[in-house]
Amino acid sequence: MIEVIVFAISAIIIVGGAFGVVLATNPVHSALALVATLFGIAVLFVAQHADFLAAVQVIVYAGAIVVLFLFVIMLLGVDRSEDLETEPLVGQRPAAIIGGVALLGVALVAMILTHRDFDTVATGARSTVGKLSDPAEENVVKLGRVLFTDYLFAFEITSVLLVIAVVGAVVLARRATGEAGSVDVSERDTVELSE
Amino acid sequence: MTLADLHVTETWYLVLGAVLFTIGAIGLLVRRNPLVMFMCIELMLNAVNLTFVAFSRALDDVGGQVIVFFVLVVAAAEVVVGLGIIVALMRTRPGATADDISTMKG
Amino acid sequence: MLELVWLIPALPLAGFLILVFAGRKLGEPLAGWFATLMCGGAFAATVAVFVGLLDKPEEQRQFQQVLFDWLPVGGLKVQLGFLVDPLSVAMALFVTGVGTLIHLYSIGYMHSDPKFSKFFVYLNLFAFSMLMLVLGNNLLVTFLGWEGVGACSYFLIAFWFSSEANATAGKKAFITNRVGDWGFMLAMFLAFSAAGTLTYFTNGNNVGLLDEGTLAHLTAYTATAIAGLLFIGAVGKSAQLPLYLWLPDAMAGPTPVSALIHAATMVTAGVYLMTRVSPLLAHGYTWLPAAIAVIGALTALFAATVALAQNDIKRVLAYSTVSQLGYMFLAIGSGAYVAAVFHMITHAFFKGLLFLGAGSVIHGMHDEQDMRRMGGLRKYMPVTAFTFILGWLAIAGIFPFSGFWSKDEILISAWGHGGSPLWKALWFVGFITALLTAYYMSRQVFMVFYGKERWREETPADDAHDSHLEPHESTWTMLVPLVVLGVLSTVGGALNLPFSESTKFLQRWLEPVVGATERTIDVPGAVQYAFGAVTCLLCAAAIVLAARVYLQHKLEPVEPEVFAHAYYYDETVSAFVGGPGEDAFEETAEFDKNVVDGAVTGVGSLVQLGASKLRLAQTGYVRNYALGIAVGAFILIGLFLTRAVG
Amino acid sequence: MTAGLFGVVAQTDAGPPIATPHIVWHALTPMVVLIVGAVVILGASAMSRRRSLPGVYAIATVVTGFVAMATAVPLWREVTDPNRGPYSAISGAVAVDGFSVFFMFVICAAVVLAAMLADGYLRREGLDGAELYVLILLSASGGVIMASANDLIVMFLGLEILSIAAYVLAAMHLRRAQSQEAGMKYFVLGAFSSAFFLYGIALVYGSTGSTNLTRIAEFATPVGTVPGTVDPNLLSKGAPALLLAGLALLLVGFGFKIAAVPFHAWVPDVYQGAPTPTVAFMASAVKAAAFAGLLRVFVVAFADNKIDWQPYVYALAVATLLVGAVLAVVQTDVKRMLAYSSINHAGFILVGVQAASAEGTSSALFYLAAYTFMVVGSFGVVAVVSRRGDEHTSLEDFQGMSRREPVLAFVFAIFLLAQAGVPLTSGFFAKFFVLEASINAHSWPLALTAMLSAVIAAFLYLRIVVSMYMSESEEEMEEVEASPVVARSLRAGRIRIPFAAGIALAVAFIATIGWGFFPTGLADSSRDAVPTVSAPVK
Amino acid sequence: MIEPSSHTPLLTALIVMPFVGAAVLALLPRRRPEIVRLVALVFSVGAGALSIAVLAQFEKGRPGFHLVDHHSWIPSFGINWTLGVDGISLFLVVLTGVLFPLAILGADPHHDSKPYYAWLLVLEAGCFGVFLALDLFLFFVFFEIVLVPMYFLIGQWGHGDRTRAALKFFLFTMFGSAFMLIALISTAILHQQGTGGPLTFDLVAIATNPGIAMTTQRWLFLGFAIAFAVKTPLFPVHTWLPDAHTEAPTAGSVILAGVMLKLGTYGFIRYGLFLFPEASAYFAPMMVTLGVIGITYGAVVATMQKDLKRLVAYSSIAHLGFIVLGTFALTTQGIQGGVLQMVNHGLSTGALFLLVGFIYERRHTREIARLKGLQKVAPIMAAVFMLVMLSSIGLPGLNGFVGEFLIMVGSFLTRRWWTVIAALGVILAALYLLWAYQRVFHGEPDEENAEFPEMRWAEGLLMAPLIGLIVFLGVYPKPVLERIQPSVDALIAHIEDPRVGANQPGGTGFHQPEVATTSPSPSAAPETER
Repeated sequence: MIEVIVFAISAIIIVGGAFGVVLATNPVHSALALVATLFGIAVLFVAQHADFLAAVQVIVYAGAIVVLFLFVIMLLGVDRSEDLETEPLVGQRPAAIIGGVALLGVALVAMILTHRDFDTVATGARSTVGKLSDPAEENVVKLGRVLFTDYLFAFEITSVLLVIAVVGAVVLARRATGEAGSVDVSERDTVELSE
Repeated sequence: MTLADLHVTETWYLVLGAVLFTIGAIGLLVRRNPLVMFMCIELMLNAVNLTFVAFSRALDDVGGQVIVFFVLVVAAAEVVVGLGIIVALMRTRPGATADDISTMKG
Repeated sequence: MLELVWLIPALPLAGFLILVFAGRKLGEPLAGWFATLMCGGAFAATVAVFVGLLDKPEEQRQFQQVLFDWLPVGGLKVQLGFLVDPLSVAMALFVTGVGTLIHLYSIGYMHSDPKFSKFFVYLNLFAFSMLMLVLGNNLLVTFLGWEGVGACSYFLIAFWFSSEANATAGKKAFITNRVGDWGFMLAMFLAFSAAGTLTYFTNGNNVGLLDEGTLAHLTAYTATAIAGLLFIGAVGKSAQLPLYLWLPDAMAGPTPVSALIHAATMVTAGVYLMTRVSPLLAHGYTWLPAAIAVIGALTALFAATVALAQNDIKRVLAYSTVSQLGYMFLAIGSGAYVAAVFHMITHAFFKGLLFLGAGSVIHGMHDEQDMRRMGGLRKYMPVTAFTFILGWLAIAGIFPFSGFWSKDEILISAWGHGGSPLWKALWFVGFITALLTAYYMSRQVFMVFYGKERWREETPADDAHDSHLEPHESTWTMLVPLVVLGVLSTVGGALNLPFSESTKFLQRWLEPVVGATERTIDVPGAVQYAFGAVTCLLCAAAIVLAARVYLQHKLEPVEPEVFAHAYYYDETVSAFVGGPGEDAFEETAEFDKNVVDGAVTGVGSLVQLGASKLRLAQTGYVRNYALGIAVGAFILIGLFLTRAVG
Repeated sequence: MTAGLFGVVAQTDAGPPIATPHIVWHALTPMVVLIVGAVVILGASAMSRRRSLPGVYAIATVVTGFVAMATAVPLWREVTDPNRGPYSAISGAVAVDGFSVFFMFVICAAVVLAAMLADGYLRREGLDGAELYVLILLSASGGVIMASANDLIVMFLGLEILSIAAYVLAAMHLRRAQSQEAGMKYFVLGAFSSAFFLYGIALVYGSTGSTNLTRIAEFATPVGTVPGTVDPNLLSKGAPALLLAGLALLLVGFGFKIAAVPFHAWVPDVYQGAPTPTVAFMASAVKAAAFAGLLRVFVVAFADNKIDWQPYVYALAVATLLVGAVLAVVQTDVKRMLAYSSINHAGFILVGVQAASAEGTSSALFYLAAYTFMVVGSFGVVAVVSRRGDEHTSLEDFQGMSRREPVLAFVFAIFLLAQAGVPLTSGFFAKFFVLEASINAHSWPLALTAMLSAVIAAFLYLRIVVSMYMSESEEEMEEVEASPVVARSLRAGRIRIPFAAGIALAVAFIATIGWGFFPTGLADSSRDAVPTVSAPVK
Repeated sequence: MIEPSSHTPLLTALIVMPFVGAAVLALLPRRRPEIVRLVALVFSVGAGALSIAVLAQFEKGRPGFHLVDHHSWIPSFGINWTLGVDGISLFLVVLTGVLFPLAILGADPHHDSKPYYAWLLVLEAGCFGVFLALDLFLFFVFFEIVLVPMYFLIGQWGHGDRTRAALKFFLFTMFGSAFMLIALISTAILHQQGTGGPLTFDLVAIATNPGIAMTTQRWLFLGFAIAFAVKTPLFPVHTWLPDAHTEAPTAGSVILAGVMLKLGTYGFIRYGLFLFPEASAYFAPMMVTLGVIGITYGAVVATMQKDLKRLVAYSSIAHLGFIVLGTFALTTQGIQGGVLQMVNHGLSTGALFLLVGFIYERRHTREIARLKGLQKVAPIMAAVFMLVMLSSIGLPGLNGFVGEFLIMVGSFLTRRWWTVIAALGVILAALYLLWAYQRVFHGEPDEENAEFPEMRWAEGLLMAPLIGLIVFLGVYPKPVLERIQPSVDALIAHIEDPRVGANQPGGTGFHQPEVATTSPSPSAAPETER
């Protein structure tokens, strides 16, 4: 009962925020709407016993990524409103909406079919890497255990991803210099990463 | 049927996730500001996160929640690089929209 | 002696090869003498073979000599071999004989021609080919000669190729002949497919097509088909309706060529061939000989009427040749093979003579061929005139010249064929033709050798050219052949005098070959004599008539345009070939370019077009691309879901 | 060592100690070498104040690539040894089998060649710095991860490592607007498709309960063949719709990376705009890695569901073959032509994938290995010819090259003919093996379509050859022959081929021709490299 | 069926020799065209000598493959380097060996001689390979590889619209090969599945024990047939040929007509009749019809051509129609005639193209309308042209006739009415060639042609071997025929073998021969009177 209400409210916030992102003419408004959605999702994480994730969601997404967005918007001064009345690409918008709705449609059909055939949408094997509902352990501990056992390799290689992000940002943010000669490391514009 | 009879099953979350994913996808298709387009991608990734967590609970499996971490990291890395590309782009062509960068075609 | 047969064609071949490489070095007149020598050698060899054959009893007068296997392929075993029998020897004799004379004649006629030696190259090659045709022991060797003489004919007609007309005439001859060859080839295919052999008579392992044993197993249908197809070949080569077209044009060649190839020898190859395969004719349905006879008779009449109105000295002779060849086919159709061969031989004599005489006239008149500009020439070239007159009397069927005997025999055999009234009608056609022949030949003689010297009546404009035109008699090398042929034309009838069996030398000689197929004529001797006499008298009357018209100018000449234009047949065919025919070819070529190749290019353009449309989807807008991905995802999910349970 | 490290962590925690999985280091060495090499180069470039010696980073990258390959050799021996065989490591996240090792070689080879091409290119364009090499190496490590991933999440991460680095690589030439455009397009579309891919993983996870491919395969195996680990009733009814949708979405993600139609639209624009050496890398290593993932997931893990996905891979293959070939016909930019041709090649490899058999997989492996050298060679020539600014890539820029640069023109012609599938080049055998597999799977119409598309594509290759060899008129050619002055002046405008690029082209050339004559070694290797699903965990 | 390798790998040497020559050329300095030419000549003559050696070593009267050279190439796919020669390929090999040196001598590339000769040598190696290969895969490799050198030869040293012609040639042929490759792989795989043995591409192994259903064989045959039809070329896929011929340099035309067109007809025999006997018999009516269409259609279109080379090109279509007719007559005469005619056509059309090349060298035009009266100024060339032309027309005593006659004799046995039409081609051949000859050589030379130089000694020497062979084969073809015969008889026996082929080769209706023809020693078997 409570969960229904929570779900309903969160869903409204999430969807509303999502529409906000898409429909706001000013990118700053879009970013703020995104925050709303992210918060709504965090709430639903909590509702599904993913407390730690909810916290990370708020901190990393709302706290870092959206801030980064806003930072770039300000940096580039692109906070001008976008004219959403016109669509320069003929047919793009109706096609996008039809295509999107169709995509949603097939996704729903898939769920309905699965539900019809199997009485559940989650047909998978249960608790392959660890029981979520095991009361003996904290959620964080469970996550930590799985992260360092079953997903150890994945965890390790995320570091490569981050290195790439750093190098990539460095490369891209560097000013295009003259025809020849390399740019000194000290002169590089760097973008701070909030990790 | 009362509200009390209703149970929030994973299907609800899945449907919500699908809706969110769709909105994100449509957003990317209709918006011209590259930054907003990136936000739409974030919406899609969050929709997937929601789906993972929902499955995680339905399957009683920790794995689904752990995956969300990785998605977060990927999202962060993507945003960094994506914004880097936009910054580089906007420097030479301030105020460019996604439709403006279309010199190569055919 | 018989083993010498290979020498007969080998000598001209050697002559040809030597002249090809050394002809120019030998030069004039040595090359001509050499060629003549080779042809004369062939004649000598033929005589030797003839003597050898005479030595044998009649029933053994057949000898085959195989040089090597030519086309040994599976069941097909074609040898390069010679067949010596009375027929082939008879042919070879007059081919080499007349050939030698014409070689000799050519030495004079081709005097000072820049391509003197080349002419003899061709002549020797022709002699070789003709002898292969005659002596071949199977259809394919005959065909080798058959095509060879065709090619030589082409070379020689187009000998003075600088003039387009000559070149065209040569081409026309070759191609028209090829139409006939088509039939010849099909006949060979059919013979092989039906009997498994192309050889005439059994020889070692090779079964003979014409042997009774083989024939007995052939259906009448097949035999008729083979013979009929061969007849198509004969029609082409012997210039019968409807393929005679090339022969009048072939007069573009040097006159000795006309004499040798287009009168005496090559054109009679068809008659030889039909005689050779007479067993097939006899074995087949009877409508085929009748058809042959009809075509022969019609050709004879047709050509004779056309000859009435020709003014070119050689064209008259050409149509006359066509007409006489028609006679021979009438004989073939009537089953009178001996008569056909007889007429062939006498015709070779007198027509060769007439052509050579005409050549002498042309030579003496400095290449003038129009009879309207001749006249009274007998004073200037007496030998030519005299011999020409002998030939004239022979062809006109005047007793006792050779033509009388042979022509008479043909007419008798048509009359006496019996059966349907058709044969009587054919006889009548032949009879009328005989009268016409006497008439137009007289016309020619009178126009050329008698009357006013019209060549003096030149327009002043031509004075410069004609002032020194003085007809002159030819050199002795040209006259000797004339004389010899004149004699032969006169006495040639002695070969086969109808008085008694013992005087029918030719018939007796050919007995082993055609005896079984020759039709016996049951016309009483008295009737035969009567016919001969009447024909001869009426021919004489025709001559008189001609004299009234062309000598005494008492009567208006009847030379309708339709005759002069040969019933417009040639024009019609030419117009068709040059008009709709060429158009159709052109259309086909256009079809190839536009439709067939166009389809190919079309596919290419289609790909290009598709690409140019498809590339519009590649707009350059990243949002369009993303839409593509989204739609693709939708489609893929949709497709995958079709496999969902239920 | 690692175990000890994690052990320390565990002790400080309240919960029970975490039993970290054994890490089979030697199986990871090639990947680690690539990453370490990248980090070392990055560090060195950051430390050095002065401009480094020319080519030092390129040399370092090449050395790194070779070391990685060298360390892969014993690994190859191990996994192809019938007594030892393939296995999966680190909690089953990594598959150590011939398949992954094969791709290590292919990707490292691409790295080495691309680095050699990049050296001269970067100097010419005034871009010299270490970052490109670092990114190539890191991207390659992502590719290796993808190829050896036995877990969808690992595969996703590998894909992202590979891709994000590639986005940066595409946008690297900052002075070129086209390069930025390429980076932008690549990034937006890449991220978009990644989201689909991820969604697909989520659905597969929900439908099977795991992201581990081994477990997924066990789950997907119909009841009766392998003792089911889950409720047998579930699968007796067939694949759940959500699993199918997930598969479809995975296919979207892979389809994007391998440039399958209709997910191909980025390819021409990116290939045209991106710096040419990085295009060479993308067309070879990135494509190879993406195919590795596709093969591993579909052909291996979902082998028993092949009736579910085969028809749609079939459809993708047909569309890819035809669109790639047809659109290439009307292009005028050589890089764009090669881009479309790479789409066509992707279609060919999809034909091998579609066969869903060991033969199909091995043929795809052969194709990828052979194609790597062909395409690196082709783009290498373009990189050399494109001149300063990377601008001269239109067809006209190649006109008369046979006279100015006979050797380069000949080499390029061979690469092009190899791509067209002319015998006695590796490209022919690549096509042959793929067709063989396809026909063995009774997909005759597909095989025929592939060949017909090859005919259309041949037009494109020949157009370039025409431009190089046959553009001058007859008279011009004779003139040049006759007059040494003209010939000399023509030769004056010669292109300078950088040393390293020359070596790279030579290597690619030798490989292309060599495998064209003697494909046995590579064919056997690709056959040995066919992965199996149930590898024991080590 | 495959005998062990012979002691000397003569056939391998035959292929390797020109290839090595090309490699050597590539290493020579490009500034020395005369050395380049010499080296090219040495290697092509060497290959020619080797081909003569093959002829000398060939054991007369033994069917099957001689001088077999067998090495493993790609063992895992059952692909082998298997070479062998039998009566059917023997003279094509010799023809190739003879024609290449002549083509190299007969025309000057004018520019870039080094790559020109190198490509020619590569082409020679490829042509040898096609004729010698006894492995489906190997065959295909060579069949395809010859495209490349020819493409470059046309495109780089050709005339006029050469680029387009080269492209058309390449794509057209590749289009056909696409079908063949699919069919070829399918054959091997189905053979493997049908017999349960290992995968093999061995021609003899597959042909003698196909293990493939008859209906499937028909489809496979069609796949091969499309490739061969394009290469031959047959109507309606012939349109690449006139373009390629016209724009190709002289040597290219000579080789294209002389050797490369035979790849198609040879393929029909080796990979049509031998590999799929039943299907060949099944499709024989179609193939024969196409052949006959080619004969008449090619001739008609040739007649109206304004370009001398184009005319000869269309005449090739007609001639190759004859070869197809003979091949699919499925009789010993037809096939032997077909094989012989391949050689004949190579000689006569090769010679014709050389002659047209000589004319082009002098006048820089091939347009018939611009040539006139050449016989007057160049009688020797005219005579040579005439002889070659007569061979092409099919005059008895020259080689062309022997082939055509055998073909039609053979085809008449099984395809009577087709042959009747085909024989019309003989008339048409005379028409278009004589007309062309008349326009070019007859008449009075106009100003442009008055200075036309006579044939040079070198050119004459070049033509001499061709002319010698033209005459020799016309007069005494027995040495050739008796080497072809055992192989063809074996082929016929193979077709009639109920285990692999049709019971009756011509048994699809129509006319059965009234007399048995395929047995080695037939007699004039009696025809039953009805």
